[in-house]
This record gives sequence, structure tokens and C-alpha cells, in this order.
Amino acid sequence: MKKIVFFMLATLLILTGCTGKAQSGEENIVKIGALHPLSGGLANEGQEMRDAARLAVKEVNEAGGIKSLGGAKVELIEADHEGAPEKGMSEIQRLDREKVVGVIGAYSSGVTLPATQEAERAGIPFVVDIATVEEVTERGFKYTFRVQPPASMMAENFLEYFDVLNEMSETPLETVVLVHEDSVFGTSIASLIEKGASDHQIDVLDNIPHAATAADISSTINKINRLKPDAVIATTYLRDGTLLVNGLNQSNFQPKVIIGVANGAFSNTAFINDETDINQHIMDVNYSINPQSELALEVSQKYEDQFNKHMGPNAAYSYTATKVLIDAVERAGSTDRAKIQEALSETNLTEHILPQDTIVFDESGQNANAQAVLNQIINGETKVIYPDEYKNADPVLPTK
Amino acid sequence: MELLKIEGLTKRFAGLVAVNNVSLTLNKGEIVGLVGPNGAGKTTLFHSVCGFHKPEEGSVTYKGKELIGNKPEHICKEGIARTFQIVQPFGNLTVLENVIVGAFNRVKSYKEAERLALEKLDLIGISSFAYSRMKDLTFPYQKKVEVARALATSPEVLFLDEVMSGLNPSEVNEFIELIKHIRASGISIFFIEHLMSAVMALSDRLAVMHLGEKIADGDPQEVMKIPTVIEAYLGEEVS
Amino acid sequence: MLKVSNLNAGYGNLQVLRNISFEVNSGELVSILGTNGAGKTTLLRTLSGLISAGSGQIEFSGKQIQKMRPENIVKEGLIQVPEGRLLFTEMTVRENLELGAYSSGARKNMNKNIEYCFQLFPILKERENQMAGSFSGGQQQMLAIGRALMAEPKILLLDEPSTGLSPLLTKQVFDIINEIKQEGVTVLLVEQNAHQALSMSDRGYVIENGEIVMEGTAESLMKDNKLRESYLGLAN
Amino acid sequence: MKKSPILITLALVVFAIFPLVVKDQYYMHIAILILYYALVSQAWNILSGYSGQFSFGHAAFFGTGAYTSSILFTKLGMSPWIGLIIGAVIAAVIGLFIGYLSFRFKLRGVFFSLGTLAFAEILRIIIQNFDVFNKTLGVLIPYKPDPLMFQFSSRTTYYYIILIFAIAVTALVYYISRSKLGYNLVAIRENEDAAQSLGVNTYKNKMIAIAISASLTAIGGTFYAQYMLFIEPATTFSNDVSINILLPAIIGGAGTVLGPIVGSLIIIPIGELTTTWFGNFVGVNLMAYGVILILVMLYLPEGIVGWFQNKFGKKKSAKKNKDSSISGGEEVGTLKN
Amino acid sequence: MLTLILQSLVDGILMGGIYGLVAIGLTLIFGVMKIINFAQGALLMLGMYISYWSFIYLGINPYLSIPLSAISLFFIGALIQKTILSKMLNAPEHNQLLVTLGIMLVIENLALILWSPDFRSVKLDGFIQTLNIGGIGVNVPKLIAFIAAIVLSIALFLFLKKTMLGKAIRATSINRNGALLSGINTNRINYIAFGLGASLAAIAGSLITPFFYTSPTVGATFILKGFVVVVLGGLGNFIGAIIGGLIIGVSEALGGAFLPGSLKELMTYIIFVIVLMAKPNGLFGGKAR
Repeated sequence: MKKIVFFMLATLLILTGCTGKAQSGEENIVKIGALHPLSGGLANEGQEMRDAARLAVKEVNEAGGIKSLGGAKVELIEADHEGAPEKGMSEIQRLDREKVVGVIGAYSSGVTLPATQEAERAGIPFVVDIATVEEVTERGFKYTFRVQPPASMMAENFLEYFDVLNEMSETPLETVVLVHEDSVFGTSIASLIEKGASDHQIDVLDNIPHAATAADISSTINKINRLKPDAVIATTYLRDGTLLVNGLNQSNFQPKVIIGVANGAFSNTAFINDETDINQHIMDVNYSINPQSELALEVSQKYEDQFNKHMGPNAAYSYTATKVLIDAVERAGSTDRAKIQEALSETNLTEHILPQDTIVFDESGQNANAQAVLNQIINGETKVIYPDEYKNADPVLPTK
Repeated sequence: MELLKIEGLTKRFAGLVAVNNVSLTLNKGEIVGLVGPNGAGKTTLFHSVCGFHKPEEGSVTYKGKELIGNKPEHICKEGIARTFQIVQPFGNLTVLENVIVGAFNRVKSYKEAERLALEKLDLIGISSFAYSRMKDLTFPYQKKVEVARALATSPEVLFLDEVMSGLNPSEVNEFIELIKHIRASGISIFFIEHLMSAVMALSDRLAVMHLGEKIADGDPQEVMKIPTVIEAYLGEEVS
Repeated sequence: MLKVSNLNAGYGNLQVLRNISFEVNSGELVSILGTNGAGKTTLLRTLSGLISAGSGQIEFSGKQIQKMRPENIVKEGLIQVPEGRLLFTEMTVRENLELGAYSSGARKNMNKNIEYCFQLFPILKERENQMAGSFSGGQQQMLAIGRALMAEPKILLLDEPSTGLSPLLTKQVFDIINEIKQEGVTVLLVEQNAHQALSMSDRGYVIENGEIVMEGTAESLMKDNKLRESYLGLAN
Repeated sequence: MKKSPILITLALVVFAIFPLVVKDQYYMHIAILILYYALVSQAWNILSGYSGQFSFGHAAFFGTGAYTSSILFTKLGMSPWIGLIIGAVIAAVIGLFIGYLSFRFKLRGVFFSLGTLAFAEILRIIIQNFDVFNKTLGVLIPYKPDPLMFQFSSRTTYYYIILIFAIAVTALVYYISRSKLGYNLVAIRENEDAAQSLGVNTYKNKMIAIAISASLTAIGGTFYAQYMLFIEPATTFSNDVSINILLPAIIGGAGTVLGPIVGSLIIIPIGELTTTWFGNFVGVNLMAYGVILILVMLYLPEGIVGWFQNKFGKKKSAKKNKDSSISGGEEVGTLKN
Repeated sequence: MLTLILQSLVDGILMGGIYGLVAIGLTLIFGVMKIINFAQGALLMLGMYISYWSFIYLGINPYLSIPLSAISLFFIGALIQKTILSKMLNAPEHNQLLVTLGIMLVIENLALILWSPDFRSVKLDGFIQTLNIGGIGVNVPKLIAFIAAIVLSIALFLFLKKTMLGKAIRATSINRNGALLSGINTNRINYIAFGLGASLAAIAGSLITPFFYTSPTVGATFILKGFVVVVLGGLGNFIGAIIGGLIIGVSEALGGAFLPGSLKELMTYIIFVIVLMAKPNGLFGGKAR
């Protein structure tokens, strides 16, 4: 018994003792944190995003580092939250101890909410690359900024583009079935679309959830078969999205169009490259790079060369978030977090790879000009087909 | 005074009659032995009385109260405690803790339970093992702990199932004295035993079972002279 | 054929067998008698290698077997019909018998031996395809013996074959054991049923509290009053 | 235990002054996590460590606590302090329901484990399908520091609250372990038949254990929700939560008073350290958990505290007793296979 | 409506076959060693990777790499048994459960480190994906997996019924000491049983590869269902596993067609709980508890 207590004390002391560890105060390194789900069920997306952040940092360093800080090199501190909220929280604190000047992350909404909360407490600028739920920027936080369009904007963009599609289409698209994975991500987007649908004369026949990890979603397919909608609107991850398209493809009924909204499958390298027999002409309202931008094409090429995969929207946004943060450091000319926060709030980034106007943050910290575009997979390549100023291909309609 | 009365008890397992229409009584202050070859149904009879089996027929009354249909814990609360043929130790607990579980049957506070348990360990003569783990003990000692544990529940009737197997002769003698001592404290005892010297030394009355049936019941010396009993034991004389 | 010397064994820290020595010669039927808990079953389990011997030697057909694994001891030809029979209850009679012949040596004569078992126990043939678990005690005992015979034993160890059997069945089982002995198989019989066991044995040992306390020819033991006492507790 | 009141006091003092010495938020958070896991694992310990009913679905009770207080707070403005109590009561009721089904129908061993796992899944699915629970969207608790609303601007306050909870529950477990209930529970774990023969009502005691265990786990759930300020069904009711709840007790020693605390003190820092050390090899931290789990099960199957108690504690092996009559002095063989 | 029901039935049956397929290995391991193997999903994942890499580097059709994955996993399984589980045979059953959980964590994260979390898929050229039978679509890879499940369970049944080794495995599962006394090397039987269980997982993995992405965490998708199916069919009962799989598959498919939201999942677990309570030996009287 004595020894147990001794042991406990020892552990505590070690823990306490660790705090004494001095931090290396090298002036010429600027640390930024990248918090993503690197292991667990979302590891694929998380690592893809980490890679993009690596690329952004490498570019900056190759171009001479942060000039206002005498060419200080940027160091990326990678953190893994495993999809667990408390882990996200402790990783923020670890990054805090590492003296990062800011953090990008964190993909899963369930982790982003507590993680930004923690960053706010600690006063660490947090540039959210991806996290769909509205609330991320609705809590009046000073230190939270988001590059990605939130669920509401995704839904709005979708409804707008759907109207456009309807004009282009020879046969009208009136009825839809919404299919979504059942976590916050899919549910929030699908319910927003459902809410706004009547204003756009869209008849939502059903709104069907499924677990992203489901081994089978044929009951969803069967429901679609029975309801025979003009369009199937899908917010899914890779596996379930592929099951959906595959299933629809094999069934008797073919909708006039399949449109993803922020779809994790339709923009994924694996789906685009490997599923060529089923992905032809599938559309996706999603964030993406701007195909009309030389810079974007160059970056995306570099990404592909370096990591041997297509630069999807997740990567594009974490790349941009990293760039936005570094840009703020550059303008702040300091590693002081408050100054960087200030600089972030004054962001006006014109040189970026996204299909949008300059990146500026509104008072809530939301990228005010963020928007999704309408993509279509044509002959194994993702093309932007709307809005016109970013498009690099004409839509193919009908899709079958 | 009739304390426990078993009448016409029958227990079957999937067609096999393990106990067949057995009647037995235990009077206050008595030690009754129950013997018989392997598979005679002795332990099944114990199980049936103590609520571990539900017999198909018959009744068991204790102080005029019907016991059949009650769960083992209720029967213990009524005042009948038992040990097991195959020891059922709380293996990871210490000997003392084993006995404390029994003591808590009657008392509420830990202090009292501990006191009671230590007292019983002392009585059985195993207090030197109080802080040993039950599963580290040898089989015969585990049996002794079971007796202490059963005694700690403050029973009026004690059922002992082969407590002496594996003891050496001097230990057997000690145990015999112990059981007498327990009886002297006012507890009636009903026991199954194979060690005949112990059976003969202890029993006020002796019942013999064979193939599920009671074949004899009465004075020990007399009972052991009955030919059917001898036959049941040594087998049919082939000559 | 089997020679045990100074054997000590037990479970965990419990010593059950103390300094046991005895031997069985080829073609003999030897009984080991004793009451419940005397250590008879432990002895057989040790011989078969289910329990490893603490110290002492077990020599079988000139080989030391106390360190061998059970399946290899079976290969050597020391076969046990265990207490509780340990049949494969959810398998058919035939399957149980076949498994008796699992060790490589016996497998080639499997079909022949099955026929032999059926001849010995006609009831088994009748119920060839029934589950062993559905059998009564006596039939299970016959099957257990049959399964052991399938291994073509040089020595057959029987652990209380009469347990739970009616007198008639007990007699039948003992008749069979006798028959097996006539076939030339050496038999080591562990019994409570002293009369019946001794009546067909050549020699016997009495084990009490893990020690051998008496030994002798069957006749001498049968006449010995001490045996009676040890069983019936009729001390003077 | 008697011999070490000084050490216990010392440990309490270290815990008490920890925030005064350590200002680092990271260490504070880790300390809070350690105490939080010690709390829920201790709660699990009552049902699974003591009474031996091995739950693989404590996420059900954890989620019930987290959801009850959070929904009452966000929808009715009820203080989570009250929600904590209501959550504990509801969890106890759910526990009793699960207990009724499992113990009445004699689910034992792994079947009970699988059953509890299924119940956690069932609760998750129910939450995900009804609007009152916000379906899959989860509950975001607005950040407004107010002690009456269980929200604090300083992490230190959270630390002391969870410290008090953890100490209280550990004290409760200590008390139970020396009470009739505790002895009944371990008796049930060790041998149900023997327990019954000694007058232990196994069903009733198991029901008491599951009710206490469930309600204490629910308290942990409310704390977690108020600390993280966001919960969602997919993570709150997941298997991972159930496993994280049981791991500290298993590693530290199930069925011991200090096991969950020691386990938590070990595995939470290990998780953090491996993350720090092997940052570039993602997954190493979870692999380390796996390896530790395997090693502990192979070599310290009773956990660290259990091992200590056997080795150095009062539970001596019989061999060490002077009385030699017991094992005949000779080393004897052991059972093969 | 009739088409919907029929289509749902067909989908449910096919999926049920796959659940059954996943469950056969689990049930075998339980039957012989009384261990519920949490790592079964991880073993299935290894099977999928073996088929995937064989396809990528050697161009072998996943259906043809089944022997490779089966044999590899047999040895991996036997190795796990030899190094870890053989030391746990007499441990309390929840400790055994936790060890397999530890094994799962190690294998899954090792896969993550070695092969990255990328989703990988095998595309077979010119492979007909769907058959249309009277308006009912039948997914060919699933049909193949389904048929394989039936064939495998029959083969396994025959193996256990007809061969000496199979009989020895059954004998060991029924009575270990009895088996030892019949000259059966039960340690070897354990290696073989766990190895076989692992190769059954691998075969399931290889059969799933053509229609499901391979990734380190793919096992989680199947393992919970596997437990449910195994308990439903009776632990240790192969035919029961297939029927249990069919019950879950069909109830999910019909539930999905007629219940709102994700309540179809509720069906699975409620059936599970009811069976646990009412027929703890499984619907078809599994052998052991």
C-alpha cells in the first residue's frame, strides 16, 4: 500500500517537475500548429490536410521565410486529435506550450468547437480550415477565424446553383431526395437545404441519414428507387458516398443528376481516379481551388507531385488557412499572438488559390467571401462549371 | 425437538432420478451423518435443501416453515449454513475476508463483522492464515475456511459436505473435536463424509444413501452392519 | 510394464500424492483402492500427464514418461478411461470412437477396432449415430471404455468405472473389463468398489490420504480386516 | 491502508496544491483529465471491478449524464448543478433497467459485456433520432462563466471540482469496500453460489452496484459536458468512451480502491507522451495503449495495484507462512494445459 | 411496393451473407477457445490489404489472392495464439477480451503507420457489377461473397464433420481433457483453430475488397455486427452464424425501407438484446456458454 502511494506521488512529481522544462526561445523560428485527425476513422482526411499545411510552410520557407521577422523560418507543429474532443483540447494546450503563434485545424466539428474554445481562452489565433457547423464562428470569439464556408453557406450556394441548373436543364429538376451521413456534418447541411428548399420550388421527397461507417446503404438506394426523384443530393464521406453512387448506378432507376454538397467522396482522389466507371458527370457543390488561377494550378501540381494525390478541397482549405495565418504573422511583424490576431482580423489576401474574391474576415471571424462552386466530374477530372468567372468547363446535361 | 424435516424429497435431472423419495429429520443438537458411495445423491440432497436445486417433489420444513422454493440466501438467513463438496472459495480474497462475507449475514458494521470472523477463524484454528489469499491455500484448508465462513453466518444448522477429505489423521481428530465443540455451542449438524472413522466417531445418527435412495437410517454401529449397506460400500460379494 | 517410484504430485501448492511407488506387470490386472479424496484420480491424472509430477519417476515400457505431454503418453500406449468419462457429448458414438484412434499408430486399424468395440458393446452399434451426451451413465461408461480401446492400449487405466451405475450395470462393466484383460491388455483399475475390483484383480494397492498404505495379492487383501475398517470405519 | 495515512495525506496535499505550483494550462488540463478518468473509472470499478459484472457499455451512463444536464441547460436554462443530479438519477434508472434485463435473465461474463455494449448503441441511436436531443447535431453549451451554471473562467476551478468529485468517489469506494455491500459485491464476483450460501442476495446487490456505478458515471458525463462545452452522440456514446472508462481501472487494478487512480495516472500521461515523442508516427500512441494492455493482461492480470498488494501487501501467499504443515515443504507440480 | 420489398429482401440476404461470413471465424474461435476475439475486424483488414497489395503489385485478381491472404493470416493467427493467447487460456474471460482488444489496437495502428490511412480500392476491368433479374438488381461481388459464405460454412461444416482433424477440433472444444486423453495435441488444435479463424477473416476481407474501400479502420464497420450475428446464431455454430447474418441483413434492409431516420440500426440491437435475454445460447442452440 505504501508503495502504491509512493508511486502515485512520484508520478505526480514527475508531472509537476516537467513544467520546469525551459522552452527554447529561438527567435528565428515561428511555430504554427496544425491540428487534425491524423489517426482514427478520419485519418485519411486529416493527413491529407496536414500534407497541404506542410506544403504551404515549405513554400514560405523556400521563399525566404517571414521577411518582417528577418526571414524567420516557419516550423509546423503537427498535432493529432484522433477525433476525440478532449484530445483536441489537450493538443491545443500542448501547442500553447510549444509557443505556437497560431493554429490551423481541425476538420471534425465536434473537436473544432472545444478546440477553438480552448484557443480563445489561451489567446491563440485559430484559423479554422474546415469545420462545417455554424456555431464555430457564432460564439463571439476573438481568436477564431474560418476560411471555409459554413453549412448555411453551403446550403445557400447549393440552392442557388440548383436553380441555375434547372434553367440549363431541358427537363425540369423538381423533386429531390437528400442523402446524408448522420454526424453533425451531414445532418446540418441536409437540414438547412431541406429548410430552404420550398423557397426554391424544390420538393424534398425524403431526407435519409445513414452512418458513415455503414457497410451497406442499399436500403437508402431502395427508397430512392421507390421515390424516383429528379435529383439525389448527397452529403457523405468517401466510403458511403461510393456505396451510394455504385448502388444507384446498379439500380433500375437513374436520377437525372446526382449532386454532392460538400461531399467527401465526390472530391476525393480515390473516387475521382478509381471510380471512373461510375463517377462520370457527377456534380458537387463544394469548395475547391480556382481553376482560373495560375497560382492555384501551380500549387495543386506541386501538391500532386509531392504527395502523389490530387489536391482536393480539404487540402486546398488547409493550405489556404496556413497561408492566411502566415500572412498575418508577416503583416504583424511579430510573434505576439494578440498582434497576429489583430492582423488576422485585418486580413485582405488577394493572392490565394480559392475560387472567391479576396479573403477577408467579418466580425465573427468568418471568411466573408467564402463560397462553394459547382463542380462536375467530366472524364475523370473535376471541372468547375459554375459560377462563370471560375469555370473551366461547360456543364454536361443531362448527366446520363 | 425436530428442527429440520425432509419428507419425500425427489430430484430429477433430465430423466435421471438423483434423489428418490428421501425423508430425513434433524433434531435440535443432533449430529447426523450421511454416507453413501459416489453418485448416491448425497450432495444433490444438500443442494435441494439449501435452495440450489428445486426438487420436483417433497417438502423441507425448518421450524415448521416450508423451505422449498426459497433461494439459497433466504435459507441462509433462516439459519441454515453450509459448506460445499467442491470448495467454492472467494479465491482472490484473504481468508479473513472470506469469513467476513459470512459474518455480514448477521451484523452491519465492519468492526463487528471482523471481530466475528476472527473469532471463527480462531475457533477453527486457522487464524494464522487470516491474511493469506484463499486461492493460495491448500484444499483441506480451504474446506476449513468454508466451515469458518458458514459458522460466521451464525447458523442454527450446519451442513458440512466432505470437510475432512485430504486431512491427515491427526488433523482429522482435531476436526472431530472441533465439530463436537460446534455442536456443544448449540448448532445442529448434518454432514456428508467418506472418512468412516470420522463418521462413526461423530454421528448420533447415520443415514445411508445409495443410488438416490435412503437405504438405512439409525444408530451408526447398527447401520453399518446392515448387509445392503456393506454391499453398497464394498460392492456385491462375489463368491 | 508400468513402474512408479517415489511419485509426488498435486495441484498448485497442494500436494496430493506422497511418495507413491507401485508397479504393474504385463498382463496383470491391478487394483488401486481407496475412499473418496484419497488421491486415486490425481494419481491417474499424473500418470496420463494431465498433472505434471513434482518429483519421482514413472517408467512405462522402459521409457521415462513423467515429463511427456499427455498426447505423447497416449501414443506410447498408456490409455485412461477417466473419471466422469470426459466424452465428447455433442458428437456421435462413432465419432467418439474414431477420436479414440487419433494417435497415429492406432489410426490405421480404426475400422477394425470399431468393429471390435461394437462386438464388445452391441448397444454402441445400435446407437452408432446418436450423440454421446444423450446416453445413460452405463452406456457412457461403455463408450468411454470403447474409446480408450480404440487407441490400442498396452495398458488401460480405469478410473472408477462403476460410479453411478446400478449393481447390474456395474457387473456388466466389470465383466467387460475381465474380457479385455483376457484379450491380453494390462489393466490398472482404480475403484471404491473393493470386493468387485479385488475379485478379478491379480494384485491390489490401498491408497489413503495420498499414500499407499497396503498392498498385496487380491486374495490377501480381500481377507484383510484392515481394508474393511478403512472403508466402513468399523474400528474396534 | 492503516500504515500509510501520512502518505495518503501527502498525496492529497500534492493534489491540492498542484494548481498553485503548476500554472501551465497544458498540465492543468492533463491533471483534470487524469482526475476525470479516475472518477469515471472508479465508478466503473464499483460495478465491474467489485461485483465483477464487466461492463463494456459505460458510455451509456456517461452519455446520459452529459445529455441530461446539457439538454436541461440549453433548453430550459436549468443549472447543470441540478442537471447533474437529475442526470445521475436518470442514469441510475437506466442502469436498473439494464440490470433488470441482464441479471434477471442471468447474463454473465462476456454476454453481459456484449449486452451493455448493445445498450450504449441503442441509446446512441435513440438520441440521434429524436429532435429533443438535437439528433446528431449535438449540444453546444454557450460559454458564459457563472459558478451557478457550472462554468468557470479559470481552469483551476474545474480542477478542484473534479478533484473533489474524484476524492469523494474514491472515499465512497473505500467506504463501500469495507462495508457489507462491498463484501457482498466481491463475494458475488468471486463465486455467486458461495455468496448465496452465505446469505448474499446476489440480484439485489448487483442492482445496487449498477445503480451507483451508473449515477457516478453520469456525474462524470455532466462534468465532461461542462468542461468541453460540446457533446455529440457519435462521440459521447461511442465504444471508445466505454473503453477509455474501463482502461484506467484495468491497468491500475480492477476491484481495488486505488486502481483507477493509479491507472489513470499512468495511461493518460503515457498517451500524451507518446503523442509528443512520436508525433510523426501517427498511431504510435494507440499502439502503445494496445501493447500496455496486452502486457498488463499477460503479466499483471490483476493490474498494478493488485500486483502490489499481492507482492507487498497484507495478502500473503500461504507459502510465506511459517506453518509448514500446509504444503508439505515440497515443491509440487502444477496443472498442465 | 412489391419490388421494393423484394429488392430489400435480396439486398438484405446478400448483406446478411457477408455478415455471416465475417462471423464464421469469430464463432469458430469462440467455439474452440471460448474467446471473443475483438481483433477479428483487424484480421479482416489485414486480409483486405493482402488482396489489395497483390492486386497493385502483382496484378492478381482479389478473388485469386484468397489463398494467399488465407494462408498468410493462418500463420499470423497461429502466431498470435502461440505468443499471446496461449498464455491466457485459463485467464478470466474479460481479460481475454481485453487482450484481443489490445491486439486490435496494435494491428490497426501498425497498419496506419505502415500503409497510411488512405482509402484504397480495387477496380476490376470488365467485371459485371450487377445482374438484373426480373427488375431486381443483384450486386455481383456481394453475390459472390454470399455464395462464398455459404460454401465456406458448408466446407467448414464438412471439414469438422468428416476429417479427423476437424473432429479433433470439435472434440477439443467439447472436452479439452477428454481430447488430451485421446491423444489429441490440444495446443496444436488451438493454433489451428485460431489460425483458421484468422484465415476465415482474411477470406472475408478478400471477398469484400472488390466492393469496399480498404483502410486501417475498416474492421470496425464489420466487427460489431459480427458479434451480434455470432450471438444470434449461437456461439460456436457455423450454420447459425450464416442464418444470424441473414436475419440481421434482412431486418436491416426492411427496417431501412420502412423506418424513418437511422432507426433501422435500432432493430439490430434490439433483436440482439432480446436474443441475449431470451435465448442466450443463440436462436439455434449454440453449443456453449
